Amino acid sequence: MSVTSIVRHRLFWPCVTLALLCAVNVFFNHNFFALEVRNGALYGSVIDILNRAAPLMLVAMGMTLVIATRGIDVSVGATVAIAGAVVAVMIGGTLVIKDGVQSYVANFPMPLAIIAALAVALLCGLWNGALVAGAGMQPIIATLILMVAGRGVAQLVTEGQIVTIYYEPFFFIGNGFLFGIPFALYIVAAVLLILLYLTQRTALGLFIQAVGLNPTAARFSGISARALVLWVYGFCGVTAGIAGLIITSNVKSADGNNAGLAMELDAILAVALGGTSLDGGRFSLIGTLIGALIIQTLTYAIYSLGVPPEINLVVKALVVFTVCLIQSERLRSMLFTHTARIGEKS
Amino acid sequence: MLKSRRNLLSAVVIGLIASAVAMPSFAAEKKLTLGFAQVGAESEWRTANTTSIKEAAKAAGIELKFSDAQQKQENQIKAIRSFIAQKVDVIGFAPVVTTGWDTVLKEAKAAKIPVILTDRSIETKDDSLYVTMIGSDFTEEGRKAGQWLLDNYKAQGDVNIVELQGTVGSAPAIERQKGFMEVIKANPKFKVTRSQTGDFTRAKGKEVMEAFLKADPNINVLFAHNDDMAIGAIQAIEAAGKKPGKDIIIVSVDAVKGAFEAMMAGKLNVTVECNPQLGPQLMDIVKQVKAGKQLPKRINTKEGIFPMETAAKEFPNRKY
Amino acid sequence: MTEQQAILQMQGIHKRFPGVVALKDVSLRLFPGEVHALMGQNGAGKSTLIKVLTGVENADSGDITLAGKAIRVTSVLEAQELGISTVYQEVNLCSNLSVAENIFIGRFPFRFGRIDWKTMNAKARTALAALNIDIDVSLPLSSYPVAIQQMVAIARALGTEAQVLILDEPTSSLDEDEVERLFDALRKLKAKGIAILFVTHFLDQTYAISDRITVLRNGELEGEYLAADLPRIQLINKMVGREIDESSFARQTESGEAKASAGEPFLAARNLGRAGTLRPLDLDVHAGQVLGLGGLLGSGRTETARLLFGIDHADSGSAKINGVPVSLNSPRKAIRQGLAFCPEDRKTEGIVAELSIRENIILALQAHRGIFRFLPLRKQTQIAEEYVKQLGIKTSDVEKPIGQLSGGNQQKALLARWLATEPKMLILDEPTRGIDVAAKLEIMDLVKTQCRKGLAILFISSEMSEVLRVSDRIAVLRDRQKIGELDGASADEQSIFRMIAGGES
Amino acid sequence: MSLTRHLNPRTLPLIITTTLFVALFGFGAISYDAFLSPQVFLNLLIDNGFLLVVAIGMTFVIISGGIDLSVGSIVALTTMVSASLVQHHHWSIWVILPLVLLMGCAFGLLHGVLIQVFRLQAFIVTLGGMFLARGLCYVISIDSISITDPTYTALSEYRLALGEETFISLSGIIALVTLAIAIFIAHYTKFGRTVYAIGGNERSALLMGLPVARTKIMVYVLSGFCSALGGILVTLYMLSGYGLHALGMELDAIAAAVIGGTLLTGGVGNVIGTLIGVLILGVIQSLIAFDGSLSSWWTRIAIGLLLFLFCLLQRIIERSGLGRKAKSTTA
Repeated sequence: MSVTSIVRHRLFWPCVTLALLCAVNVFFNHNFFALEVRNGALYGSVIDILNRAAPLMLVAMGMTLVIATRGIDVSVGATVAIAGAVVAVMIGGTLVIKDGVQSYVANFPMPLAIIAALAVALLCGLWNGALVAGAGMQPIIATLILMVAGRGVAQLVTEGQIVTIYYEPFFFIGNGFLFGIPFALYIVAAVLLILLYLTQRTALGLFIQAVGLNPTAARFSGISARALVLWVYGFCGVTAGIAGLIITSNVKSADGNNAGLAMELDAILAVALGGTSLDGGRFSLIGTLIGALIIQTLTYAIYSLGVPPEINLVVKALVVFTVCLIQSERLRSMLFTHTARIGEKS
Repeated sequence: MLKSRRNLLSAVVIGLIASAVAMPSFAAEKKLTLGFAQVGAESEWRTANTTSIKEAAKAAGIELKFSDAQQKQENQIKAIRSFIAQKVDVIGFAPVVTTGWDTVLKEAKAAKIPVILTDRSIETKDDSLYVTMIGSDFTEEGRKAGQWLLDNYKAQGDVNIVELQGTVGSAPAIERQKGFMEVIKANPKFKVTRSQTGDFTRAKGKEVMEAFLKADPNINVLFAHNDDMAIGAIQAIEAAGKKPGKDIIIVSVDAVKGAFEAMMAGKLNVTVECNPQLGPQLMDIVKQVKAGKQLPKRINTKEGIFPMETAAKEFPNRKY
Repeated sequence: MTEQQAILQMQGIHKRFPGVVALKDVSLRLFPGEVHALMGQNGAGKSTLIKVLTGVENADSGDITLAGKAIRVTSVLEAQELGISTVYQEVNLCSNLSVAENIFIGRFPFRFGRIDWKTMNAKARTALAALNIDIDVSLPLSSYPVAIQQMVAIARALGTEAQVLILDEPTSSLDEDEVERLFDALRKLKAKGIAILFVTHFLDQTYAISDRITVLRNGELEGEYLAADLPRIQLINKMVGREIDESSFARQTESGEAKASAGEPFLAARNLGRAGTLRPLDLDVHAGQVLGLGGLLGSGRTETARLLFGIDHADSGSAKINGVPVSLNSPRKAIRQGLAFCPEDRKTEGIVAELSIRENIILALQAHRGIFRFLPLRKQTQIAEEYVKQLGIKTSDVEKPIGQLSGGNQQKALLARWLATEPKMLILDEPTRGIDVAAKLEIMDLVKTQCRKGLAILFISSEMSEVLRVSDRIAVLRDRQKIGELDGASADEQSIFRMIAGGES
Repeated sequence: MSLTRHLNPRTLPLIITTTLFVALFGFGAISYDAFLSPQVFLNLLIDNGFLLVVAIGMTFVIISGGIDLSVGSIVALTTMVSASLVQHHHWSIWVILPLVLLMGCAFGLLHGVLIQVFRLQAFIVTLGGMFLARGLCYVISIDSISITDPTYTALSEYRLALGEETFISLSGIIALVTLAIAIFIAHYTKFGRTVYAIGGNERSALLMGLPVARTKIMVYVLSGFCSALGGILVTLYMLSGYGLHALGMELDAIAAAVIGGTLLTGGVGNVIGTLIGVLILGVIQSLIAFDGSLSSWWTRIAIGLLLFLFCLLQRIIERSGLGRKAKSTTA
């Protein structure tokens, strides 16, 4: 591969951004890349970032597909909360103390609870899809409805409480390690592989792009655009549901009000940072993952650098602007022609 | 086909209106009406607070007009304005922030509706805008937490404290920090080395604590602005292979059930109570106000502090 | 003849795009009060030349002089201020604005510091009246068919104080009547001394209105001629760069044999109609035959196609395919029945511009197979390349975005998309719009070839000569209803127009 | 027989929306005592004046085919800067007002330039602006700042009596004046029509010789200005500056515009529709406040459901209405 073709690659600039952020982290914390094994699990900053980014990566992957169909889903945060609430309430909020011994009891079998939570998340997604594809509402307003009401539903399920889960096996999803690597990352990998398979080894990718770029032409070619859009939203709901499970498992409790708060913005940001246009069409799942990692690495840097909390957002804003400018082809071509001109003169 | 569609539509509209007409009006006999504008349902503490008020109103035979502001001041102002329009007897509200209430409260005053504050006070030059304020004192909670630490932390050398703040800009975050700092200043050995917001949530508390632990191996004390963040942080500390409550002393505020469970497991050292059970007291005051009694400007609720040792005994008494 | 001063002169224009030389040393001159036709095949450089002239693109080198003064046009606005206004092939207006606004935006009449809508609407009505159009100018442009929109665009261009008027294939969506109205208007402008540059693929129109012809080929100037001195066949040869026989324009009469095979129709529609769109009509399309739909714009041709393909739902009548009743209520169902449809508006309903040629070609086939019976990449490339070769699509690489192809090649790729599904019936709505003469011939030949292979074909075109050329039978429409059917072999333009003008229903 | 046939398809959605608003208000009037009073209606304006102003700016942005997520944060920053300057630095209100308006414009200019000149996505740029403005609030102060300045207080408490027990506040009046100006800009100026043209078809607008780049940047400046003006109204409304003011207002503003018939794809919509959109959001809140029996989560669900019912009805009526219209015009 020649240098120019690497530079031209759509993932080049997102990767550069991520590398820069890591460099910043290393500069302030020399142990940034240090990994050690503790309790049979890898331990270190990088693992933290990957682990913490897992829910965002999942949601952002679902969001990528939605955006590719020219849509947007601002309800993912609410779906995260609903899925978390359902699984928490079903698995169990009771701590039984018998003869001074604490024991944990699940109200419903865990697999059932997980399936139920994912089913509810799927329903949330399909609801959005039905409003967009069926009723023809504008995606942002259609999903805004669930964004507003969804958190209410989550709180209704938990009755406004933070439901704590006392059931050891469930904690594995968000806290467990398999072969030294957080289990959540296996989930991300599995979803990614499934998606890569679906978008590259089946016609799904082609159809999504066709629908996103030219819905009429897609319909006239015999693609059932409506069904496709419906299921893409449904899928986005499921990824948000899985993210909800991970978050819930990770903190061992479900918080209807706060779980997944503002996650929709981060997810959309991740998609955009990964090089996917918000106007639909061509998309990159890997890019989205890199985008999610950029966001999480930045957050981590803010925490560990001792940035005062009141300027968190300013730092984040400056990074967003910088990243966008780095990725702006227009700016690069302007700089390039400028330097070229200087070169000509000298 | 079109026609039938239009008919369907008009049927829906008529149905909506008809159901509205059919709804019974609750304006029967003259009951005392309290319009209460709640902050939201942002935490366990808050929901316990709401439940307490609702139950107390029912028990006291007061009709409650409840409004949820979803953590937005403008929503609370709107709600108060609608209470004025509805001509309720008393308005109560838990201010989202301390500032910016004068205008709407003057409207309430003009409409001769007394106002009671709960939970926190407001900044105003005109004290006559509200009758009284009942509730907790966040600064005091911070002081209590700090005092406990000074009294009970017996190690040698510098004490490195990390702080998990509440939502940036929120009153409990600002005031708990203020109170805590006030007290800690007394001993130069106690230093807050890192401070970051955990947005009052478990997830953020855990995430921030993880980063702290990686960046700084010498953390002696964690001060969390609420129990939820403390519980999240405990998980992070455990994951890092340290013992919460022993290697790192944990001080937090609120005293919710989860904190008691953590204390019983020996993972949390102390929690300062912030009592949400204001309902019965509020209803009493509403009745007194309506009866025209003079009341002090500030009525504090009784709040305790619960160290680890008392947890098991206290746990069964906790309602929230 | 050069005593007169040229109002506009372009000299030695070079323009390079990455990898392609679009214009090489091209010159052009325009005289006041003449209609000058710019001819050439697709890709000859006509569009680029016009873009350079109107400030959309900047030339790499070359000079432009207007009224004796050297000018440098860097933006459309500048061009307009200099008095060069343009009507583009695709309607480049804003369909969400009202008709009047589209004519006057950028130069609104103001009164008391605000836009004077009343005056504007009145002026717009006058401007359109000059083109013999009488419509409600306060409605959004999107309320009107493409033809009207094109006339609005022309009205807009005429309105500016233009010295030079450029018309880039303005007639491709107009019917004969409207073309005549346009020409009337052009003649008036000519008389006023305005120089008109007219780009078109229609030979008849070129000769009907032009005084002078400039021919481009492969980005180079082929020559400038007086229209009167250049016979048609020579013009074509100069454009194409090779000899084309006059006879290829003659109708291929294949009467008899095709019709003899006609027994049971492939598709039989009875009483098919939709309230407000199309009055119920009967239609039979036979395998191995081309059924042409004749009629003016707005006569219901596209509406018929949309009903058959299930895009709009019929509310009366029924359809049978091979004698079996079918309900065609979605494109998917229609495709499953072996139907295929190339829509009129290639850009917004046909191609997916950003996707590659390969992806565009296999799109319908893949949609037919469903998500999971995925064609492997190798198979896709094979299919695409096969059709690229078979249909003569000019491209170096099937992975190029289809939007980069010329109109004719896009149309062929669309045909390929449908042929790949091995359809039994092909509905072609204006397949020759906006493409050059040679490509038109190729498309029509392809239609005939496919027909011989046994496909049933429904052919729609605004150009009667094309309909006549390919059709075995012609159904004539007027005012959204079918008024009769003619035999393709015996019909001629006269007989069709007589039928349309006839008035009996 | 059918009224809609004679209507301009552009005004039809507006009429539908208005009718549905009246139905909602009627629903409240029947269900709750004291709902049907002029003051309840005026309260909609008093309590949502700032939202109206912000949503007007948003409407222009959306019509041009863009989006501006920063509006809520700019509102908060405006309150913060105003409060800080007047309380801590004792500046005169007459200096502060133009200053914060200028600041809003500067934010808009920044967004516009990044979007137009560097071809960045509006969503992301304004998301960055949202973080920046909100972050700057905390840099000024994390605590809220109460305003005790007599001029601010007087303006805040000014009430124009419109009858017995019926009044409107200054911010309500300013909002209505802004609305009038916005209608003028949208329909009677070249800038306004260019915004519509760009939203309809940016390429065409360019080919028609319209100043596309300038107008697009100006649209964001206008939105920044409206946000700052909205911020001033919020300052007057709450008499304080606070970093957490107007949290999520961008979504309310977008919702108001969209409910009012503005299409997010650009080119379609109008400012009066936005007024109705704001009133609908307001009346939904009023209905819930008057009901006063919903718990926190039911409040949210109820808002969602009302929004859903409203949008659904709107879509159904539009489809049947516009469907008929389309049939009669496609040739």
